[in-house]
Amino acid sequence: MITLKVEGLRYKYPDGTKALNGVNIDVIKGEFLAILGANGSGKTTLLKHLNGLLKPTFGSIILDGKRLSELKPSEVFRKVGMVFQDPNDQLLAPTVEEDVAFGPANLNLKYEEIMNRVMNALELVEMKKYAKKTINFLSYGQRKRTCIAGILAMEPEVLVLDEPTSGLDPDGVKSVMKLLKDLNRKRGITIIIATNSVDLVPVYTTRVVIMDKGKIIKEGTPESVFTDSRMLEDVKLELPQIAQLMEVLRNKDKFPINELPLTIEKARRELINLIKPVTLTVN
Amino acid sequence: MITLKVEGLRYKYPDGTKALNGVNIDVIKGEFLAILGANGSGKTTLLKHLNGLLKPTFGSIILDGKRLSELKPSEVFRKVGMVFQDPNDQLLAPTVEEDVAFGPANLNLKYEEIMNRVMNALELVEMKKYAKKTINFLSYGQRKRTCIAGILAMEPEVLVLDEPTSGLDPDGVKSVMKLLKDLNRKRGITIIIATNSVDLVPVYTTRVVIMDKGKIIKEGTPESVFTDSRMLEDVKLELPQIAQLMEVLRNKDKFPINELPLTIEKARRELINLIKPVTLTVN
Amino acid sequence: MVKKVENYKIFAKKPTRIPKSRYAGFLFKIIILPYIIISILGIPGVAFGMHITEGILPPRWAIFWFIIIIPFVIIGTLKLKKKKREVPGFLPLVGIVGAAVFVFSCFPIPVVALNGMATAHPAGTGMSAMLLGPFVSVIIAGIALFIQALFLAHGGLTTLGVNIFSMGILGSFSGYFAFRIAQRLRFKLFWCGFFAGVISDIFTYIGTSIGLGLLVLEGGESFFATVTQSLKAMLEIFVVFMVTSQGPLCIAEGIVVGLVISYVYKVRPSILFSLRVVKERTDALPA
Amino acid sequence: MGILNHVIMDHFANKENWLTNVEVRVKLFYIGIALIINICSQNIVIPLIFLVTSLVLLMTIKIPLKNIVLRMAIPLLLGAFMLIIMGLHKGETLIFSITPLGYELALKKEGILIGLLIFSKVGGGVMLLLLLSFTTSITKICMAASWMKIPETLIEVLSFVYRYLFLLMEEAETMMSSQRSRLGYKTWFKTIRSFGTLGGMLIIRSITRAENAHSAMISRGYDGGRILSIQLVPLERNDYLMFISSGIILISLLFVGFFCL
Ligand SMILES: Nc1ncnc2c1ncn2[C@@H]1O[C@H](COP(=O)(O)OP(=O)(O)OP(=O)(O)O)[C@@H](O)[C@H]1O
Ligand SMILES: Nc1ncnc2c1ncn2[C@@H]1O[C@H](COP(=O)(O)OP(=O)(O)OP(=O)(O)O)[C@@H](O)[C@H]1O
Ligand SMILES: [Mg+2]
Ligand SMILES: [Mg+2]
Repeated sequence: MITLKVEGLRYKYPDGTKALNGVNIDVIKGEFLAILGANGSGKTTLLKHLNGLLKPTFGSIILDGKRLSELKPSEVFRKVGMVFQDPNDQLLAPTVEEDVAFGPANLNLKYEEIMNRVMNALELVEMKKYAKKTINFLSYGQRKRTCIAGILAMEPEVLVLDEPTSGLDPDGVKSVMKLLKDLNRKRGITIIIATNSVDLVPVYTTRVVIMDKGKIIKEGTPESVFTDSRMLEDVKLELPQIAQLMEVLRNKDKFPINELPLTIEKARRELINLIKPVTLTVN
Repeated sequence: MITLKVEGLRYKYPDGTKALNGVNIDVIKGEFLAILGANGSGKTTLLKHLNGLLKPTFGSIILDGKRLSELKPSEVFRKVGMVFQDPNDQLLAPTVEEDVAFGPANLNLKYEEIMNRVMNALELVEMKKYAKKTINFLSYGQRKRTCIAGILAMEPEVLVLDEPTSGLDPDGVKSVMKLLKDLNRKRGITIIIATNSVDLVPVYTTRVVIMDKGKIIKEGTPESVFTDSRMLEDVKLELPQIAQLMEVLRNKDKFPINELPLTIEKARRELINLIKPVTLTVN
Repeated sequence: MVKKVENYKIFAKKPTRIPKSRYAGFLFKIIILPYIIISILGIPGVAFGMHITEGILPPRWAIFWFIIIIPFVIIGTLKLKKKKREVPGFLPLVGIVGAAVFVFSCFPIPVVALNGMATAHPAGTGMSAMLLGPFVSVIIAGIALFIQALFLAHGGLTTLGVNIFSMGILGSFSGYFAFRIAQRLRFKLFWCGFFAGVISDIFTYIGTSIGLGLLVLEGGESFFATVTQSLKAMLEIFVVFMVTSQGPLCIAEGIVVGLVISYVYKVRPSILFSLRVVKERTDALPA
Repeated sequence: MGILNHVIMDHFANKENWLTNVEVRVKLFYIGIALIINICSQNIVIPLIFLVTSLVLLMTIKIPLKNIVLRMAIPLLLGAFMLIIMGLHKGETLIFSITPLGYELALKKEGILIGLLIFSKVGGGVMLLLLLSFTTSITKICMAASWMKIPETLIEVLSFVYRYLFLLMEEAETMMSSQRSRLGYKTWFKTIRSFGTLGGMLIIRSITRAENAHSAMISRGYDGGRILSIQLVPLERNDYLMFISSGIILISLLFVGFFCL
């Protein structure tokens, strides 16, 4: 089932920059979609259209069968939650609790219901013990989590995140991505992330869209998209490290590899199959 | 020869946070040193000491045999150039040219000399054709390069960079790191970078220092530092992707690998050696 | 080392001449000593000179000043409320620009003082008045003063009234009108900003001097005598402010504010247009 | 920026201890009353009592003495300045006079006494303020303010200023460091120029931030309504106990104060 449909989207900034030049995407309910693109390829601009922050110059966005332009903003915001790149742009109240409550409060819920949602959301992102803390005293990763909680408290169907892992250390990256994966699997929330980090995509997402110069140039499962490094280099990206290694082995050393493995697990399996004979003969 | 020597450095922020708890590093002239650490491990604090922006609470920094506290600030700034993480924090002049000229102009050089240095620096970072451009219109990667040019124009002996690749796409990462490698090799500039991206380190740097909670817990060549994933995970880092794969192969599948290869090239060689026999027997 | 010896020789010659002047010691006592004393007394001015500290005002003056500022605060709040409804995003704008002005007021601006360089902190009201208008600026100044009273122990709660009067009201309105008049007179933008900074600073000190000088007004002596006493005190306080760090600070802050506004005009003029600081066409020429 | 280092009270106010746990309304009420009594007092003893008790209370939660002294220094200097001004302008009995440049400066005894009273009030008042600020975060003050029906808009602006203050300070500090490491602060003129650029950048930054914050707010359903939502819970038994016991202590302190007169 298609939750969000982007149709022939074009967008021109007031200063004349054509940031989007005809984008078509179907976002399927319950999927984990990555929008991959280099700096300036138009990812942020695209995401801002998905919840109506920007109005298309041409084209339209269709949410659950209705055009975004015909829906009330409050309805859209309730269904599509957006987490911005810089948590500092998003956290505006002085404490964690208050910030998370900001969204639900705008939905005109009762006090108990608000607090209920706040606590649930903080629970989900494992920030409950920081509820009363001042935002100024949080680390970057904790701020990121608070942002996500703030959106989750609005109970959206679709969660849109702009570069959710930028600026985090490897441990932080893992924990944020695992959180998203969990939300996707266990809660069935559709997740869309924009990123330029190729190593993450195959491990966590189910579908990838590659953007370049405001257009979508390729889409599909990670395996079908990451097939050759030449194409990716043209759009200023690269294969995941593991895939690079396997590509070298396949192309230069003529290893019999059909589909490039993208994750460590898959590469391991592939290599074991290739090497098993050796250990056998040696033994 | 030791250019910079950090001796028993401790630093406490005014609010009582102990950011550095006894750091000792010898920076050798002409090396490419990476300081690797998770968020909040004290990298930025350490770097700010290297050119005297922060004054040690205990310990001292020795630059070319003299204590930093005994040197004039302007002398130190001339020898040790510092590039901060966010280029937007550093590019304050309206155009590229003006920004790069800011440093040399403060050295009280003649106009011709200033323009000379500006053009040389822009040449080095391959931004000469953008000299007259307004900073607003530059991409993130171009801004980063402009920052580096601004420091290079002061002709420093040591170049210190705080997370030079954060926020860049894979292409931008590669080009900035190559630029640094070139400056290091061809111009003999000593380079120190702080980063939390483990995949970069083995490819570009000659020596690594791992920081955690304001202390140095390990140092040496990339090969000697990246030996086991447990230790790295304790400090919220991880092995480079390639090394992770090879570690799994070694530990779980008992591949006979002695030293973990960290780069694609080395992993390739290792794997070829393992697999050669197969292809031979098969043929 | 060699240079030091030479320097020493040059200085060594002078002391032999000084005794010739019989007035030197006298002069020192008369002019320099009082100046040093005044400068030392002026040190509070070096930090946040414009704020009257907690505890200085007796209750009647505290109440008096609170009554004076109430109408301005009410009008400011109403304006803010109205704008908040009309212009979406006005509230975060005021809040964040307010924070920026606060940070600006923490810049350690060097002023040329007795012994080389000393630093002082600008008021920033000129700038906020210029950008956001005088009434909103009163609110911003009030909030800044409140935070300063709590965070830095500069100013105080019972003295909030007089401080809002001097820095908030006098500072904002004088700065705003100075800017507008300078614009009307077709000065360059730099100079408009300069006058906004300088004039708002001067009026802030005048306000503080009035606030402090009025304290002398109490007591049972004849009305006329106390008033002259009090005026004299105001003048002295004002002179102390101007002679020490705050005088040069006025000029320095003026220059910085001028540079700030012309920088913004150069780099991102749309900001000034949308805040209606500068009219889109030719109201003020870029500096 | 040296002044930045002073903004650390907030750090103490966010720690857990018995004083920060006192209900904010109770604390505000008593400190307010104490401040009023302080400026009304006619003798030195009452301000001194406030000074000592506040200092002792701050000691119980282990605030470093250095921090307190640093904070007191400037207000006390201003107090000393007032002492001299009062000495010069009030009273009859001459103690000392000089006439530099024909301008008479004469210290008088009564004036000095009044000045001393003011000086002690400064000490007491500022110490009371410190007691408040070392133990109460701005957030709690915002809550209390909204409970007291202070216009919401004002509180919202206050909380915005507070939220973005630290962030902008950090950014400004980084920008300043980067200017400094390119020798932007070598001479007076360069310093002034650098500050001009820095201030301009700060304004531009703040406005971009405001735009971003606004679009983030919109996407969380903001339509010009309320921003702050959490309110103070009603007072509990402990709070009433605190209220009553503080009252008794305050009254007995005042009694001692007048008794000493
Ligand atoms: N407010 C704006 N006004 C004018 N042009 C803009 C604006 N914001 C972005 N652009 C331009 O639109 C294009 C797409 O920008 P966008 O921010 O969507 O890219 P992005 O893929 O998110 O990049 P990044 O990875 O750097 O975040 C770029 O060329 C950019 O310069
Ligand atoms: N201005 C400051 N005042 C107080 N504490 C600070 C300040 N700056 C940093 N810290 C603290 O000092 C410690 C080290 O911070 P630092 O910025 O050096 O880390 P880092 O390794 O650069 O992290 P990152 O990867 O996030 O940039 C952290 O615990 C941080 O919270
Ligand atoms: Mg983006
Ligand atoms: Mg850092």
